[in-house]
Amino acid sequence: MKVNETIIRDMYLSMKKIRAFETTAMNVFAEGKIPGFVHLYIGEEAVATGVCSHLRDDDYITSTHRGHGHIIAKGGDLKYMMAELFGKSTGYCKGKGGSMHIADASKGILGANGIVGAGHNISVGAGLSAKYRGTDQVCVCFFGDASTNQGTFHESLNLASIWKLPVIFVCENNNYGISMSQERHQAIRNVADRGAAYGIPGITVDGNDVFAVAEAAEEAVKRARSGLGPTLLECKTYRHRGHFEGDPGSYKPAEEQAEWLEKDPINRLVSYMKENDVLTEEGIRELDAAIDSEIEAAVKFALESPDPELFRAVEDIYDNITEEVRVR
Amino acid sequence: MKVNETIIRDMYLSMKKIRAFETTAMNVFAEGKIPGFVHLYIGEEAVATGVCSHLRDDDYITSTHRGHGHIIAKGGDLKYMMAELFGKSTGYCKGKGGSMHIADASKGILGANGIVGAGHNISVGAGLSAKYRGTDQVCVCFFGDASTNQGTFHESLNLASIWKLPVIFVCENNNYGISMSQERHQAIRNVADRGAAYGIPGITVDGNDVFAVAEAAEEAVKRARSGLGPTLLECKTYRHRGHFEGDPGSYKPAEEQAEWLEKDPINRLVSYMKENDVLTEEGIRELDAAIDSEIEAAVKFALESPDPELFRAVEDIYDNITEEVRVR
Amino acid sequence: MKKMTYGEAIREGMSIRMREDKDVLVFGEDVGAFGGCFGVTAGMFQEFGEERVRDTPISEGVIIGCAVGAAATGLKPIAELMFIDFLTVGMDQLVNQAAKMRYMFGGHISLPMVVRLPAGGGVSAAAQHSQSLEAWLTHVPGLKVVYPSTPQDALGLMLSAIDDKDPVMFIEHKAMYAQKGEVKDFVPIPLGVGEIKRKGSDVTIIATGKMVHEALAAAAELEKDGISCEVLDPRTLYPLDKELIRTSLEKTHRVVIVSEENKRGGYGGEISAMISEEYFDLLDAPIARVGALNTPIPFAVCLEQYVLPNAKDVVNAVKGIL
Amino acid sequence: MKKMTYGEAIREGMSIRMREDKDVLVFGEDVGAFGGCFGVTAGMFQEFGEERVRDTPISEGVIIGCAVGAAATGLKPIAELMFIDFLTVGMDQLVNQAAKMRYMFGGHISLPMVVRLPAGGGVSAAAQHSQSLEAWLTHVPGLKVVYPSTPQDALGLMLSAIDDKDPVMFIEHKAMYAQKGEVKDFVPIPLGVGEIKRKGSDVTIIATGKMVHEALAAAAELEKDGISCEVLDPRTLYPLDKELIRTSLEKTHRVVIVSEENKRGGYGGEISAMISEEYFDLLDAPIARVGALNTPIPFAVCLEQYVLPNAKDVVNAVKGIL
Ligand SMILES: Cc1ncc(C[n+]2csc(CCOP(=O)(O)OP(=O)(O)O)c2C)c(N)n1
Ligand SMILES: Cc1ncc(C[n+]2csc(CCOP(=O)(O)OP(=O)(O)O)c2C)c(N)n1
Ligand SMILES: [Mg+2]
Ligand SMILES: [Mg+2]
Repeated sequence: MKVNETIIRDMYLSMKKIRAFETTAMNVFAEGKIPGFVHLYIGEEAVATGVCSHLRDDDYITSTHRGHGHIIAKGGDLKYMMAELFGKSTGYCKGKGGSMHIADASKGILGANGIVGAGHNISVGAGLSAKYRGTDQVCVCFFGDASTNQGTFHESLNLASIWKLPVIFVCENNNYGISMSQERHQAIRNVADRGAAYGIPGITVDGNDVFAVAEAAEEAVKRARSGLGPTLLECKTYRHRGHFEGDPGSYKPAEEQAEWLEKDPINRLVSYMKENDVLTEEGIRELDAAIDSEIEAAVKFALESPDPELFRAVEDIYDNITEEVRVR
Repeated sequence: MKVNETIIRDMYLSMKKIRAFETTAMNVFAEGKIPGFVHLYIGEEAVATGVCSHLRDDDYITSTHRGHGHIIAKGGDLKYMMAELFGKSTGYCKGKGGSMHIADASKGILGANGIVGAGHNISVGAGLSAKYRGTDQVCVCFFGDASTNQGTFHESLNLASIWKLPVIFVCENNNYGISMSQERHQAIRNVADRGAAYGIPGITVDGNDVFAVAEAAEEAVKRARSGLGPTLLECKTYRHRGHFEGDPGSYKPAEEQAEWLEKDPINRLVSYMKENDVLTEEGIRELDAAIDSEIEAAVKFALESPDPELFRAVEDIYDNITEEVRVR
Repeated sequence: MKKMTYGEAIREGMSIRMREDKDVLVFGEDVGAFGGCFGVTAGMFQEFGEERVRDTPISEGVIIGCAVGAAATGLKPIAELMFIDFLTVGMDQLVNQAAKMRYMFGGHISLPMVVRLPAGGGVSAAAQHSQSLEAWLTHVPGLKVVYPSTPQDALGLMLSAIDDKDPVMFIEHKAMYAQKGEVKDFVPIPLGVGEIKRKGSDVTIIATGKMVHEALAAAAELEKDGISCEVLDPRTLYPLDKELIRTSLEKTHRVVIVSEENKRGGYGGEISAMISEEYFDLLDAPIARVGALNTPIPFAVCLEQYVLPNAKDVVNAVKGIL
Repeated sequence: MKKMTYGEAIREGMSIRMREDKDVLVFGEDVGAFGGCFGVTAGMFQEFGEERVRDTPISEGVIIGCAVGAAATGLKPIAELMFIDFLTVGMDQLVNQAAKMRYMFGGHISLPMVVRLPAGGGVSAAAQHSQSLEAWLTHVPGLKVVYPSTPQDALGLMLSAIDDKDPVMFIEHKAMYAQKGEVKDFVPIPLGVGEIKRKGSDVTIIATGKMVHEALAAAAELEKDGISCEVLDPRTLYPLDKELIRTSLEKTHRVVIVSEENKRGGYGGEISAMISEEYFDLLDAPIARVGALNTPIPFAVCLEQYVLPNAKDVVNAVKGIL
């Protein structure tokens, strides 16, 4: 694939921003500063980055419990994300959603989702909407390998296929659903093989090669925009951490882990950039420094933001009804 | 396939019994004698018959809203079936179930089912049970083409596949889910192609050729009994009537109907029997007469049976709790 | 003024908005050329075309989920389930997605969608096709739930349901589709506003859906004994018109609640609990509830009639608290 | 006598029966070597092996449906859902199949199965992982529903749940897994038998699940003001120990019902409606309910604590009806 330097630089920025955000989330979680569950995207950055490199602001995405990476790649604001992780009033969801429910309608981000498989359905609705309104918007549906055993996967791909909807189903195959490896949760090697069951293309790529992902996504997005219908795009990747923070991930064999650390998508991109003179060490350091200060600012913003006022709890349930408050 | 004469005779008996039962059900429904919904199996008799010809009494089946044929082929008693259609106390379900909920545990019949796709799941449980208990029983799951778009289909085939359960998934592809033709409800020609998504064999046969069905079923049952796991067996067939009685079926093109009437599975078997001297006209007439009197007896039994006593309504909800009756 | 069936009124409500607003579309199983399992969408395919009246595969999960995604991105979808019983297959999309998205996302998203839900018994459809599941829906913050009892209400409430910015569960009683009634007004009936279907002074009967008619029959019967019943139809289960209930109780001090649900855990119980919590001092007698027996709905006609509540049960309940 | 956590007691209940009865097996997501999302099945894979402690794919529908088929054919399966919230994905198998099969089939089939359902809030798991959905389940004829509040009850009720011939919904509060308590008896606690967790004479507090502890805390607090509360824990939501409630009401004539559910449409309302219908004459005051606010469960700690009910709310409710 021919990619120009600006694009490569943007890809690096996106991937590194995700990595930095997630590393920070990991640390503040370990310090007990953020409550609830946190699922990190470390190791999978090339997928969201490669795919989103072909999306416009008005395109849609649906995301998962492991959603930070998708949201950053689609243009989410780190400040509001971080504040949401901290449960602050300034967060994307005013502290009501937390890590698993970040959304940003203005960027087409239809929400992270705590229900495995729920995004599949929603993406079909967004696809229908785009097609019905006659725009050439597309919707990318991100999901994990293990989610492809939910009925929602099946129903969604079938409906998107017969209605030829502009949806790109992107499977992040990190080989696990919590502790269950792919070879235990399904009897096929490539999730992409399921495309045939719906008469749609199924493509498998190296999900740690951001160029490979971007190239396949370009094709799929083009197909979708031109009315040819959905594609199932499988990106093989790996999560470096446990399923959620707190899970030591002992079901992952040491060898396997080592092998995949070797294939770290960011290191690979850095090597490429150096070999091809896209960025110098110096240039990279500059970008990294910019990212670091953005993250630092985000944490500061989150820390300094106020907790939500209690009575806000009964707002935002309905458009025009506020529930009764508690008198305590 | 080599099939001996007794088997052919039994197949004819089964198919003809189904046809006769359904024709009678059609008539009594038209006369307003049975309430509710009735979905007839006319035209599809070869499927249940061919498949069940390889089942033992202790094997299981799960069935659908269009279940009469499966139940008869698996050895259900016409008297109790007919009484159930009439909502009588002597019916299989004491009048509580009706056409869509007939079951006979003693024959391994785990129930017709009013929920499209529900049998898929249940068959997996029966398969697990057989395997876990170390028997060589199998479970046949009958279902329609349109049901293969339900999430339950997907989840069930996946689970049966990874656990290598002795389940035979038999799709009765009659080309319609109510008014929606297969080419409109899925973008593939053969449902059997979905087997690949679960790493299991997917086979398509002429569902109006009872020998073809039986041969494919034999293979699948053998696989299942010997621990090799599930098979997806698609039988292409056609329903002669509307979706339920009362539906004129005007979405079915006249040509298509004519074509399939030509392929009537019973006529085809009769021709085969005559050509191969399995049964004479005379012999067939004798069998038909026996069936007719069995059906007649069943209707008489149903008509003469008492309605359920009202207080029975609050029984059979729990093993050990009877709900409060109504004082009216 | 026009005579219309309940089914026609629902269709007319949808059609009025579809004529005005291109963002409104309908989808579900066999709703297209076939006209829907109960004929409610008959003719709409011909009027609005296949893009706006769409047949779906048998996949209730994605039917509802697709409505969620479409509503989140600018459309006003109306999804039809063939039977409310099939909600069981699409509860996640409704409960964990549609109902919660506005809240989880901090109010930054609206889901203007309607889900049509043919409910209730009385047609020998047996246990899996006869349920009344309004209690599940009213329990879920984020959903609005309506249940019209007449063609006029069906039409007016459908207009409001489509206009609303929240997911509205539109429960229809399948045994009422052919029931005719006068339709005078072709304007929205606001959600949360109930109606007095009959004025009275001795006992308040709160009834929903088809039970409104059983309650009216009971009231007519009771009048013969000199008992004057006021029959209230909340029309919207949530938001609930509590004011209407309070005002009536101030007069009657006695209340019977009638719904077709299995009595245990039904929404009738919620109304009862609300009354005994907030209006206890208005009560002169126990709050009686009339509902279906706590059984799955049986097939045989005699059993089903025994299990489902009717006017006689309402009469008995009223007499029981006098 | 032994100290055990709530989670350990559940495990012990399952293990006791699995040691005795080969027909009992467990399956669910990550229940195997991983030991379950909350560690409840930890060690069971090692003790009972992979045939009896089975990891499933993420397919809640077929997890429950598979239990139905297995139970119908001779096994006694225990299915674990990781969170009760995922019931939304498997409601059909539970409600239209498990609950109704015995009835639809005329009593000719039994479904001895248990579904384990980690419920409740308090761990910042937000709207899709914190629900209390007991009201849906208790509304469905054919299901039995238990909700233990202590390790002792958890163990005894698990034994009964496994022994039962009907589908038993075993609700567990996820924030109680690590809570320790004495376990004296290793025998079944019969379904339908509640327990007085604290004796008192002025007000009856009926509380379920984790709310039993909030009720006890409130009772201790109220004692300081000279108010004597009797705290009842039904333990089984259906069948419900009505006798226990009546006996207590005969003494106190006042009742507060506490459950963690969204108050609107919660099972607390059903208990209230039952009381005002059947024991109205025993009442000297309105029936008060304490529940979660009618909102999805929010993420931020302060918001979640505001939305969920606690001892303070129980104190206020009791004072409100005195
Ligand atoms: C319906 C549902 N079932 C189960 C879960 C619990 N759960 C959360 S993430 C997860 C594993 C998902 O695996 P995969 O789809 O491969 O995504 P990954 O975590 O690997 O990114 C599970 C079982 C859930 N959130 N929703
Ligand atoms: C979950 C669910 N959705 C919808 C229906 C209504 N329904 C009953 S049968 C049917 C069509 C089934 O088509 P198919 O599976 O091909 O079986 P066939 O009727 O052709 O035998 C539909 C939509 C149902 N009973 N259950
Ligand atoms: Mg994964
Ligand atoms: Mg079909």
